[in-house]
Amino acid sequence: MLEVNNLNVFYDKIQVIWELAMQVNKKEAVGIFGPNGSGKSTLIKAILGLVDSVEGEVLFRGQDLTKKKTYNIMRQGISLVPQNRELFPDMTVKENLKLGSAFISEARQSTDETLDFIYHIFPVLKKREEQLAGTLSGGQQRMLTVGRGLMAKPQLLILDEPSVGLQPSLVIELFQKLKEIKEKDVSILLAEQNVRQGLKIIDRGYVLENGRIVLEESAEDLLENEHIQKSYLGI
Amino acid sequence: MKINQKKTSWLFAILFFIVIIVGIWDASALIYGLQRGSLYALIALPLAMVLGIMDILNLAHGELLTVGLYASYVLFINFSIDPLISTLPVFIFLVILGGIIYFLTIKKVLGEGHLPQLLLTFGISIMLIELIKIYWTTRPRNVYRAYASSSITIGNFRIGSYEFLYVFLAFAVFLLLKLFLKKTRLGQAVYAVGQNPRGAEIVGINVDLVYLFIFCLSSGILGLTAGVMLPRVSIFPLTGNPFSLISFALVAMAGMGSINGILLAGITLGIAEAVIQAIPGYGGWSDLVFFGVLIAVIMAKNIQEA
Amino acid sequence: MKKLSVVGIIFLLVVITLSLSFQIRADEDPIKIGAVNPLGDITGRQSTNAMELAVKELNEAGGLLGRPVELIVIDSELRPEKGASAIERLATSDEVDFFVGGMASSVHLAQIPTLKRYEKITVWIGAASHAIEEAVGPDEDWYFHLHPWDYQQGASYAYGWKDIEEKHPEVQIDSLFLAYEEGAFGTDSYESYQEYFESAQEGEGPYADLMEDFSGVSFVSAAHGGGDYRAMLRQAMNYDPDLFIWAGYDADAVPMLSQVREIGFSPPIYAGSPPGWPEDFGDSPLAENVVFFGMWAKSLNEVSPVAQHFWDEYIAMHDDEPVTYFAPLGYTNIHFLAKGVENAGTLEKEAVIESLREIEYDSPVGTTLKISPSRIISNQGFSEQKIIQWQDGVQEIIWPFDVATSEIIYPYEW
Amino acid sequence: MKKIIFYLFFVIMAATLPYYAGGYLLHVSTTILIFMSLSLSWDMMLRTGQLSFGNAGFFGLGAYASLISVSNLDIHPVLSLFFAAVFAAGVALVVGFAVLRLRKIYFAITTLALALVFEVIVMNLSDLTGGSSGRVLPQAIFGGNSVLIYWLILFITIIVILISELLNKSKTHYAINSIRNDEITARSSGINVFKYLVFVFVFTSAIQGIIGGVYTQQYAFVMPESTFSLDFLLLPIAMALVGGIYTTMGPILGAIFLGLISEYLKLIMPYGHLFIYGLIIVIVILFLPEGIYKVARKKYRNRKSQEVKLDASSEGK
Repeated sequence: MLEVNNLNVFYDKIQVIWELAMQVNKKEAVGIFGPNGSGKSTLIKAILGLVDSVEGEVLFRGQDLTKKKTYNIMRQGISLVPQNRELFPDMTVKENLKLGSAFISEARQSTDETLDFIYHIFPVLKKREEQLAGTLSGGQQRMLTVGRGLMAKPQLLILDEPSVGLQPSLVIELFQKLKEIKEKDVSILLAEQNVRQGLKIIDRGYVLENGRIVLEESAEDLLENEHIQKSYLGI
Repeated sequence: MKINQKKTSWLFAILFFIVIIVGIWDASALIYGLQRGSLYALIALPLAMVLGIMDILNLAHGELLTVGLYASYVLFINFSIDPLISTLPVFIFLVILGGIIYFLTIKKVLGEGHLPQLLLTFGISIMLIELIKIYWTTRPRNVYRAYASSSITIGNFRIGSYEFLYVFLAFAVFLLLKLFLKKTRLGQAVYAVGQNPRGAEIVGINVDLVYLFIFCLSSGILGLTAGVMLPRVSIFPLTGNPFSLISFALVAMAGMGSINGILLAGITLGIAEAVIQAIPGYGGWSDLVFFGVLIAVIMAKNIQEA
Repeated sequence: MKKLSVVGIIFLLVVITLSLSFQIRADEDPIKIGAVNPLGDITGRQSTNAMELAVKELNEAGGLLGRPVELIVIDSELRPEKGASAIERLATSDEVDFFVGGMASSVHLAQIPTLKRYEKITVWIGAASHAIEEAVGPDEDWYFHLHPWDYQQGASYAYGWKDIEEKHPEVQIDSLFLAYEEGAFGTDSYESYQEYFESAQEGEGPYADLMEDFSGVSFVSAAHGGGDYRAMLRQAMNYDPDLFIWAGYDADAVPMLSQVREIGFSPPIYAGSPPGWPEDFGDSPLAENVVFFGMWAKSLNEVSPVAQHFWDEYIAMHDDEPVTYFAPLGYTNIHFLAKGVENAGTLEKEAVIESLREIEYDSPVGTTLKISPSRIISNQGFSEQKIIQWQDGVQEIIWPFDVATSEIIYPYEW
Repeated sequence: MKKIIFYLFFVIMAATLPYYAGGYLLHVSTTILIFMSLSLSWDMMLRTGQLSFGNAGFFGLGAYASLISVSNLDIHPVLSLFFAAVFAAGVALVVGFAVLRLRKIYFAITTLALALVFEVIVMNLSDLTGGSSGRVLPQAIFGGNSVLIYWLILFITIIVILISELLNKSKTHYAINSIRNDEITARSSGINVFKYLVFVFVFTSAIQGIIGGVYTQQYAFVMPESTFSLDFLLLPIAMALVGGIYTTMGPILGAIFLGLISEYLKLIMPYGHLFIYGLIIVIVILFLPEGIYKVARKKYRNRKSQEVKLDASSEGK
């Protein structure tokens, strides 16, 4: 469904991603692991058209995304759960959620159903429906971000470090929810530092280091991989 | 952009207090203040939108109003179109002009911080003023309409009625704008962009388009206002210039991006000004009161722990 | 280090080219008159046009002392330091023989120190503030000022009203209300009226017997972002004066009249003293019977051949009607100066000053220009204003009677 | 060492200007220096991250303080400049304690409103200030001698330039930069933010006061409408931005560039030259958004590094 070929990304003439190729198949959950600064966020930004100097090919359902503007990419069936939340602090939880589908024509018709579904997964959001988003706790804001991403009824949900800044118990809760979501046949692209949790929900994973993919294996194989065990799982 | 601003409530309290006192002392000052203040608010609103949503500091704001006034004047002189009717074509004209200015200049300084915007729009304002001077000279022009000096008499009390149009238009524009922001999808997009442009892009909003729309709409509102003002004012190249300052004052007083606050701040300052002007011998201090109130409100609202 | 030297060389080049380019080629032939006017403003623009007309006439008549006359005009931009720069330039680069110009008092004040340094013969048509006179001082015989000072204007109206009262017994002026804009222009007027009032109470000065009661209220001029006069007008209406005067700008004229009707104020005489009138003011019904103080009106053409000549020639040359009295004043400025040089027969300073003091120049503003001392300076030109009334869309002179084109319509009604 | 010689060369060039430039260029230079100092003083405040619109106000206060001290107290005009500085600084200190707690646009608008309040007060204290018709001095400073006036203003400007350099080089500059970049971090790393802000606000206001005093002494008059003119606010800002902010060279180059261009334009087109002036400002912002100085510096450095590369490659052969 998503296919990245030959991707090179530059920041001010400095290359940060080199000859990268990867793909996400339908109904598949793919993880991208790597240390801080390895290029995970940049890769996601490149896919979504949030950086300017991109060379190569990003195909989503056969369409090249590199020439498209971000908002337009979002309307193709991709949703992003950004690392720093990017909520609308002076709007209520419900307004935030509704904005998730308001500008995606396929999702707009079924706003109410999707909303019910999200309230079902995250009951806390239902409880705080009328509260301003800016007043939620960090964990609740993260749930809201995921919820907003789902409102678009995406075929591909991209999550950028969803565990950052959450306390461990909330991280576990969040990944359980993601598992539920995955069962709804949504493809997932997950960039994570928390490999242990990430491996629980993905089918296949890439390891990104210094802007290059150094490893591609299925989740089970990754768990067995020596390099992964040493560098990421601390075994 | 905040619609649900709660902090304005004490501004309400001040206003209410002033209204009671002044109403007892001199009712006409109250009405003049209301009329004048509504006009201030009407002119400040577009500035607040551009600043609150696009984070653009537009020093050429007053000059766009001036252009609107001249456009309306030209329609009256050449085609005998009544200024009140010309509000519509002038609205459209200014929407287009706003779009042109946006594409040629503003678009390039989005997100560059206030300083380059300040200087850029200062340059634009010089250019507009000089263009008008070259074509129409500095000589003032007026459009005479008998209805502009109409009045109503209630008992012994005679009060000008034309400027109630300012009050009406101010409230109408404010209400429509709020409805638009709350009820329409584009309005929600505007609202979202005002709070978080990045987040807006992520939910599939075309942020560039929203910016263009806001800049055009703001210019358009100035055009609308221009048509209503024209029968009451003189126009000359610097007509609109002082309104930039007044608008900035109101925006700062209301708190960035607060729509309710603008209307309240405008009316509060309008009444404060009218009251001083009505005290024999102290009219010269009305500016002091205007800026005094402004400074006091800003200080009270924004004092930081330092 | 290299970077700095590059900057240095560029700077040096700029300085050298500029100092060269700012030095005008030594062409001593013409008599040069240097003018500083605000070219962006209608007053400055039209007075410059009129000056050009006068210079053209001089040259067509064979020039001055057998030499052609050249007018060099520099924009003051209505900024004091720019006005002073312009004088410096005219003095050093253009090496003009005379300075002329006009308008804003603030700009002219800034020019005085420079003018004093060069002490060239200077004939000025604008800047009515008495502060100018104080800045110039009593000893500068090269300084000629043609526009009446602010205090002279006020006195002049008093004589006018007294004459009118005498001629038209129905006109009775006892109380006077002044509405003045809060800037320098209006406040100065108020202060001088206040002084007249104080002396009138002691039975002295021009306003004795005319001003038994006086009041004044300020307003913010539309030129400065104001334009709501109703609070002021209501105070005027309560005061109920025989003569209502507003001292503001042309931008105030129509909005104020419109608000006068709105609140229902109708003084027997509604007078103003703006420096000009808005475009097409005469066509507006609001203009009817409004009185104003000024130096010149188109109707002077009926009584003064010079005025008619100026009018025709101005239109012929510039394809535009003169609308501000600074146009005929600019014309007067050049011709007055030229006549002085011609009579002196030389450019020698003392001789020209002497001859300028002797001239009686029949000017297009309808009055004969003759130099006389004012409070401080010795070379003051006009001291009299005219009382003019809008009648059927035309500015008719109603006083002084020798150039009057019509009788006063009294009382003002709408 | 080379650098000092170079600067010395400039100072000598500037100081000897009266000997090789005519009266006109001298006057234009004097005006440029006045605006240069204002521009630098505004930029110094900006370096703390605070956008001040109070320039014209303190300029005006200094102008009035200087004129009143000369005509009422009969002190020497040059001495009156100190009076102007102290007065402006004193007012800045008092109002600074209140307004410096504001940030961003609130600070900007409030300082602007203060400047207008000063003007209204001055207009209404007519016994002392001459009200709206202003006051005049019997003669300009140094009897109107333009060369001495130029040297005085040059001297002041050089001091202002030195202060600006000092501010960019001394330890204070780290504190000020950190306040601008991230106030919260600055505060948590133990910097007394408020103290620094008051300090910079007061001395930049003092500079504006002195310049106001010099201007008044040069032209021998004050008048609220022109003394408090917003030109003394907007033009210095334009100069700093066109030249490049946060530097000393920026405002210097900006003042020279805009000052000369506006005179030059006026000479080649008497009508409508201000339109071109506005256009130039717009073009500079759109195409050289960092200002002339920074762009020039970058270009120069690029060229230099290319030269180095060329050298290296030729060596390789």
